[in-house]
Amino acid sequence: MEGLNVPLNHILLVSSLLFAIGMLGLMIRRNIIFILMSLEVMLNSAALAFVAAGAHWGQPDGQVVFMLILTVAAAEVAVGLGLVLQVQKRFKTLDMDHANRMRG
Amino acid sequence: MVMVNLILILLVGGVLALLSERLDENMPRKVALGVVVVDLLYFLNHLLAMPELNQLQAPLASDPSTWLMHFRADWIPAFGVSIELALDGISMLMVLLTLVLGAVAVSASWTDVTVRRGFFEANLLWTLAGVLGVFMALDLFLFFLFWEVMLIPMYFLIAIWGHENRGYAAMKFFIFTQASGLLMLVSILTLVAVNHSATGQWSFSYFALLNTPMAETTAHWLMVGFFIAFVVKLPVFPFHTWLPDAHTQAPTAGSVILAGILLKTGAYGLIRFAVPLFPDAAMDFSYVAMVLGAAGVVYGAVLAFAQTDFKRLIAYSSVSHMGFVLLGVYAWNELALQGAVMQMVAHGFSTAALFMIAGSLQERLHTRDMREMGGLWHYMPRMGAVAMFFVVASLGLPGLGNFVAEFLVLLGLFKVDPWMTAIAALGLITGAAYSLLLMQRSFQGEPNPKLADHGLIDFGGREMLTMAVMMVALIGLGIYPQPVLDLAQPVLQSLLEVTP
Amino acid sequence: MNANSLMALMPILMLSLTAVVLMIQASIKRDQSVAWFISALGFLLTLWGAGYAREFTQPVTVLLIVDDWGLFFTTLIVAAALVTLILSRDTFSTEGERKEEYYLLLVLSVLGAVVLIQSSHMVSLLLGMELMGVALYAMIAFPEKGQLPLEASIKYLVLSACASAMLLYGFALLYAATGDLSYGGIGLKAMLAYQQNPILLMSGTAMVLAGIGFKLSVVPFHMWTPDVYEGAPTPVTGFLATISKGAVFVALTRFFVEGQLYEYQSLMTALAAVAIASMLIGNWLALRQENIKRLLAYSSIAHFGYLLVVLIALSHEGAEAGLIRQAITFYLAAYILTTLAAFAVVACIAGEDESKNQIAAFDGLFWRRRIQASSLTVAMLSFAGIPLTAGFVGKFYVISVGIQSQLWWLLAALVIGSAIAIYYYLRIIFTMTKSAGTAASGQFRASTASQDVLAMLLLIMVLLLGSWPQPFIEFAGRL
Amino acid sequence: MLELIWLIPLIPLCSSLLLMLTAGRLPRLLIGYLGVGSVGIAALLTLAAGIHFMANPEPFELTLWTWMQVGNFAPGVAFYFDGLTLVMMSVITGVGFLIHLFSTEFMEKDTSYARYFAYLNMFVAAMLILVMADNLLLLYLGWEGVGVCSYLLVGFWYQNSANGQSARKAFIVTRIGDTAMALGLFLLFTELGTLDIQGMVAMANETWQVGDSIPLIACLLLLGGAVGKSAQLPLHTWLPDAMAGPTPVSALIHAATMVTAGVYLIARTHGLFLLAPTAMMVVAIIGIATSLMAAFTALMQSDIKRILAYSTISQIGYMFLALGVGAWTAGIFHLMTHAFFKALLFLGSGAIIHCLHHEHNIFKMGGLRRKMPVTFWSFMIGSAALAALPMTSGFFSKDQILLEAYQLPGMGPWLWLGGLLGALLTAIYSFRLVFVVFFGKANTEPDRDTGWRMAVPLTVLCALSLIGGYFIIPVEAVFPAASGEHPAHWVEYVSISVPLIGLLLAYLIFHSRQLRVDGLVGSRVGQLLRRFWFSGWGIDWLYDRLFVRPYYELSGMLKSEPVDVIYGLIVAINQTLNQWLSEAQTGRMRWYIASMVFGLVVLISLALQISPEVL
Repeated sequence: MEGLNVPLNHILLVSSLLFAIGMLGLMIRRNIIFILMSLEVMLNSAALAFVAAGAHWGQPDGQVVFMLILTVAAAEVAVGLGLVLQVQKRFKTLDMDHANRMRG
Repeated sequence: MVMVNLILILLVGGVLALLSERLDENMPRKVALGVVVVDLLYFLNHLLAMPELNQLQAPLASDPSTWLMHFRADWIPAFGVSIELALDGISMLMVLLTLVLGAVAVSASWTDVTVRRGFFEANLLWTLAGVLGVFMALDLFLFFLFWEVMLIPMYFLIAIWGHENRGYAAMKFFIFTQASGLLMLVSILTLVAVNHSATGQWSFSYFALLNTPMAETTAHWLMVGFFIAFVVKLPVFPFHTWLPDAHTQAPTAGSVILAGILLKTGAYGLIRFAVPLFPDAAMDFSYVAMVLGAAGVVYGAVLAFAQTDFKRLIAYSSVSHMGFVLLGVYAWNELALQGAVMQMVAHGFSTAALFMIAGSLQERLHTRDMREMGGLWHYMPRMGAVAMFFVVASLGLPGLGNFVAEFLVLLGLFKVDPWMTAIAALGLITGAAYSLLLMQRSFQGEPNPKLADHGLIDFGGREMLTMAVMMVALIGLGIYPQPVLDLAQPVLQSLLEVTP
Repeated sequence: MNANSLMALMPILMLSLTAVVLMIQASIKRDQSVAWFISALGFLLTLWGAGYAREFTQPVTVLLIVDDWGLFFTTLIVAAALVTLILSRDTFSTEGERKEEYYLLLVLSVLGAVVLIQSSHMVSLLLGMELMGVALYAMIAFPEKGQLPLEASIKYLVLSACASAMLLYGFALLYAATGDLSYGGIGLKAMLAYQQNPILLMSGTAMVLAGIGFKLSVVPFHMWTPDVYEGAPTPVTGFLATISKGAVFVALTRFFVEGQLYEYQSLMTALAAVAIASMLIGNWLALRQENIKRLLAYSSIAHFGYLLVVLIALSHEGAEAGLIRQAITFYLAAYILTTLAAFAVVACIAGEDESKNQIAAFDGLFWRRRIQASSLTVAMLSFAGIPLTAGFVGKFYVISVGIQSQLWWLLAALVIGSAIAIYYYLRIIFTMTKSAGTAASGQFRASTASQDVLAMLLLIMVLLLGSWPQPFIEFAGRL
Repeated sequence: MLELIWLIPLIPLCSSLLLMLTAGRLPRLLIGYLGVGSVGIAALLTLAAGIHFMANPEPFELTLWTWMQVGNFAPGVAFYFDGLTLVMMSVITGVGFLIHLFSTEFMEKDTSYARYFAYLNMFVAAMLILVMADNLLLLYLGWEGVGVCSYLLVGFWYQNSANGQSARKAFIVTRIGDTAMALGLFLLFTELGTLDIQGMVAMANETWQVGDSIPLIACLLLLGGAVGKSAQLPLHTWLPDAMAGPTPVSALIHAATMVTAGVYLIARTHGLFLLAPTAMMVVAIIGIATSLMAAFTALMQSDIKRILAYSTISQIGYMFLALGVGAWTAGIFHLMTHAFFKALLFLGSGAIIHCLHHEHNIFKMGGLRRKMPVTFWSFMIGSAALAALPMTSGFFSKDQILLEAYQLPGMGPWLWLGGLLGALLTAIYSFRLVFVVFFGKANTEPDRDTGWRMAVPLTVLCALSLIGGYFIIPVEAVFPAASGEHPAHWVEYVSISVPLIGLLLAYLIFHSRQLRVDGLVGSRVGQLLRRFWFSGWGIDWLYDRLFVRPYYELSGMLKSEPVDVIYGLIVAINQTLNQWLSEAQTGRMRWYIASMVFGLVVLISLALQISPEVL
């Protein structure tokens, strides 16, 4: 572990940047595929933070949670992509700004 | 148990009335009248059997057994909530008033309700049950419950059988009273919490909560919570604006109950709770309350004068008259309080009768606009004469109950604040102005030939009998109010001892 | 892990078993009514399991805690699931293929909720929440036609995933600060961590709260609520409003209490801001809403605002933890019951016809469908907090707790919010009582006997809980 | 015997109630018998009581029951019977009976015959209660009762809105005074602890010194009631309008009895007024001012009943003058004689109006002397008494007032001069009326002369007007004795001669037309004055601008309920917020995420407000 002795704060900084990028992506992208990708970025930023924190405390829990997050993300995206198919079929577009029939 | 039965009879009676519609369309009103009368007789029967009535003693806050009746059963012990009902002179008066006016209300709606009669009468009876509960409950939780729940059937009465703008009126009525009720709920719960921290006991009982020690600021805020709830119901300027709408839009029976009884729950609440629970705070506040009362007296009268709608005029007159009640309560001496109690009873009759007349006119003319009336005396002399009686009653003619009430209030108030009395006394003049205007625009003046086409039918036996009951009551109160005063006296005396 | 622990997990096991049986059944012969019966049986078994598990209350590993409180909510939620099941049967019988998968999703989602309720660790929280959520996405999008369910589902998915990311990141920060992931562990180490690096701890907690706040749809994480409520099939909306939110709130309470979050004044300020905003904005949004499902969505925002008051009350020294726990129990139970009653009627009357979700479509219901209308009326009164209904006792608790902890600002918002709320609840009642004299104006779907019985049952329970709460209060006090 | 005086108001009351309850279903004859008979019996009983009292002139008290008892406030329904009460009761029942009799003919064609008598009997009952009351509260009951009856009777012909207008004006204007009086009652009770008149006066004399301010305020408040009821400045404006009622009503209520209630009130509470000399001075000044104002106005009127109305106001002004200068007996004496001759005049005018198809304008009459002899002589005698020509009843009473006024130290002679001017004007306008109506050429033909039911009351009242001045009213025990001094003889001569001068002037101007006043009247100043006086010194106009219209405007302004604006604002705020927030629900996912991000930022930044005490 000696070679990889990066301070916790640095990794947290990176992961928070990733998180922010993901969030920004959610806010500015209209295509549902990109939105799902941004979600992946956010979830993975959290996973990164867990790994770093786990390393900081010298516990395996960080890695365990990392694995968990991967599966959760996969599940989310799986359902998400299923929905994307339907969206394409019923809305004839992947632009989420057009999916605003319900409002007010 | 008598008190519980009183409420139960009405509740069950409501269900019966609802069901009886299936037998016959006209059945519900008969059932309703029967139920109210039975309830009244049941109550009277028990009262007459009570030896205490001849020797009234002051009901002590510390000892429920000094009250005329007292009932207590556990309900939600976890909160210290019990079903605690008690009756003293004032509540007894109010219960009697409620039942008598309840019968009047049923009579008033004998013919003018044509749809869903069963549900109508049921709501009427349930409202009465709620009001009885308010007048008898001495557990604050229970009181609050009745206070809120009685509004629901009343809401239905207005919203379903009301006139053209009923939705708005019903909503306004409900929101005003509920919103103010929430403040009272917060006050009640805070009071209970304060009492808990002082005694370590959870209790909502009136007897336990009296004399709760608390900081001056706390008492002030709590008192205001109660005060607002009660004055909204009373109603007092500037919280009165729901009243003209609700009274105008309600069906006749609804107006009768609203004006005759429901408003009195506010006054009752002030006398029973708002002042005795926070005597010092209430006394500090009395000047503000009296200013509001006097303002209400004058403001209500001025607005009544401006109205062209028959019922709206009466509604504003209620605002004016209830101002006297507020003055009476916060002048807080025996004379003024007796006046306030008397006003509650007398106004109940006079306004109920006027609303019934208004309802009869609406039924016959299909309008409440006085500009389309005029000269009705010519077509309906009996109704005219009756209207004249209640109009002069409402303007405070000596010899009728309302005069005794207003005179006592003002007399008591004079000791406290002569200038306020002078302002409130303006209500006597302005009261005459709008009352007589009402008479002038509807029953006097040139007979409107268009009206002849309506085939106007004068008051018949049922209506005259109903009216006669109220006339006799008002005259009785006017020339020999002593029975009422005697009933209230011990109660007021023990209340007066609460304050410094 | 021993036999006792397995007994304690009985509800979870029963649900899992049901799910497995459903899958097997689907692979053998697709049949909707069989699936329905299996699910119903499964839920009943779970109910039994929840009772059975009461003998074995204990923490099961670090992940789950089985206690009376959790078991009570398990029972409540499974019962609610049963109601959803009954409502779903009528709704989905018109759907095309593969409708039995819906029941599988339902069972899985309930399983997620139960795990959530019993979670005592970040991992079980995440698992429960995701299991519940992912199944819900599919349930929302279940109808094969129409754009609304799909739109609702995709919105819910994306936003919910975003919230999950916030939650996860928050836990990552907490983990970084404390080195622990169980609630209790975080609670024990947080104070020390706070003194070393408050920024890490506080921003972590705030992010967790934001993630949970999304699921509870409190302001400003509320925006998805009306759209999802409207778009989802009505039984699913009911599920979302009761089971999902209820379970998340229970989890929040556990995290809040075990993690001792009430010790941090700044967090309480943040939470109070959220509560006040929810109480006011939720009610304002509902004020003139024409769609009853959206209206119920907005009203739920306000209700979770009220519930937050109870949590915040913990921060005060004079607060009685027992009373607060009772208050949460009661309020949640009352809320779930009332919401079920409301959605039962909406599902029955409006069905999946979008236009019938308008309040105006309820015109004259009072005279045509007495039982359904009465049930909806009582539900509205209960939401509005009128005495004799469960909602009143709930509000009574909230106000009492607020007073004890002297949360005057929150109480003021509560009073104002409730006053506003009266208007829109009453408007529904008023609409139903219109057209008293005229013949049938709106065509209402015929209600089946089971729907009537259900409506009646819920009506009676709401009234009973409001008028004779003593047994339940005693029961809740022992939890 | 005196134990039965409660029957006296009760009998008319019962008759009234009976008439009301039967609602006109009785035969007309029976209605007449009931209406007239009940008052007749009351009159007989009064007579009997009077005889009894004369034999043993001791005040008599009778308590029927305690009206209400609240603490030490325990007014009874109780009567007090002394000389003053007797005089008032005699006038009420006696003159009342005659007027009732007269009414049976006057109203015989009216469809609401029963209603008329019901009201009229009710009035008599209320008026009797007023004068018999032992305490101020019961007096107030009678006081308001007569007010309502007056309202009902003025507006008797309700189908004409103008009548209703007049009736309301009458009630409301007097109500203003009544309210002041009620305040006076409050003050007296609060200070003295009783409203029992005798006890109160006694207590007042123990408690207060002459000239104290509280009795002054109390007296002024009571005076407020008195000026309202008795139509004195500044609350006199209702009386001329009240002439809208049937003429016998004007005779009974607005001439003989009710309007003198104010005089009675002050006389009854004179013990109090004696403690407040300033108040008495105010009474005197109001009296003389009203008297002159009304006299000038009467001079210009052309409506026969309005002339009489203003004359009534003027005469009551004399009574107030008498009270103000402490000539209590003279005041009451004038009250009685005035009741006789003014009732006579009103009934006479009623007869004219009845026979001339409801014609009120005197200039459309004329030459009625021959066609209506009974009426003519009634008017002659009545006018003579009104003008206080020597040997008539009016002469004795008015002369006494003037003389006592003269003797008042200080202002006395000035008051006396004013009174003289009034007397001069009285003579001019009353004989102007006689000359215009009964002499000259006939403008309208009466279709009949009066029947016996009209003639008998007129005749009896003629006799009373003539000989009434020789009556001695038994009030010496009630009031403090007069000084008994007599002023210089010239004062008396002047007092006697002034009415005669007035008569002469009236003759010259209105009959023989030897004195031409056209030029004077035609001049600009003359025209102005004429209009000014005709309109009653513009007081109605002034009140209309000062009170009535502003009140209408105020109520019109408030009609839309300004308080609701506040609630409307609250509603509007909520609606606006609802609208803004609803618009924020755009349905766009990206926007929703932005909101969540915003929430996250807010939460974090709030959470980072780290409190130092934890660290």
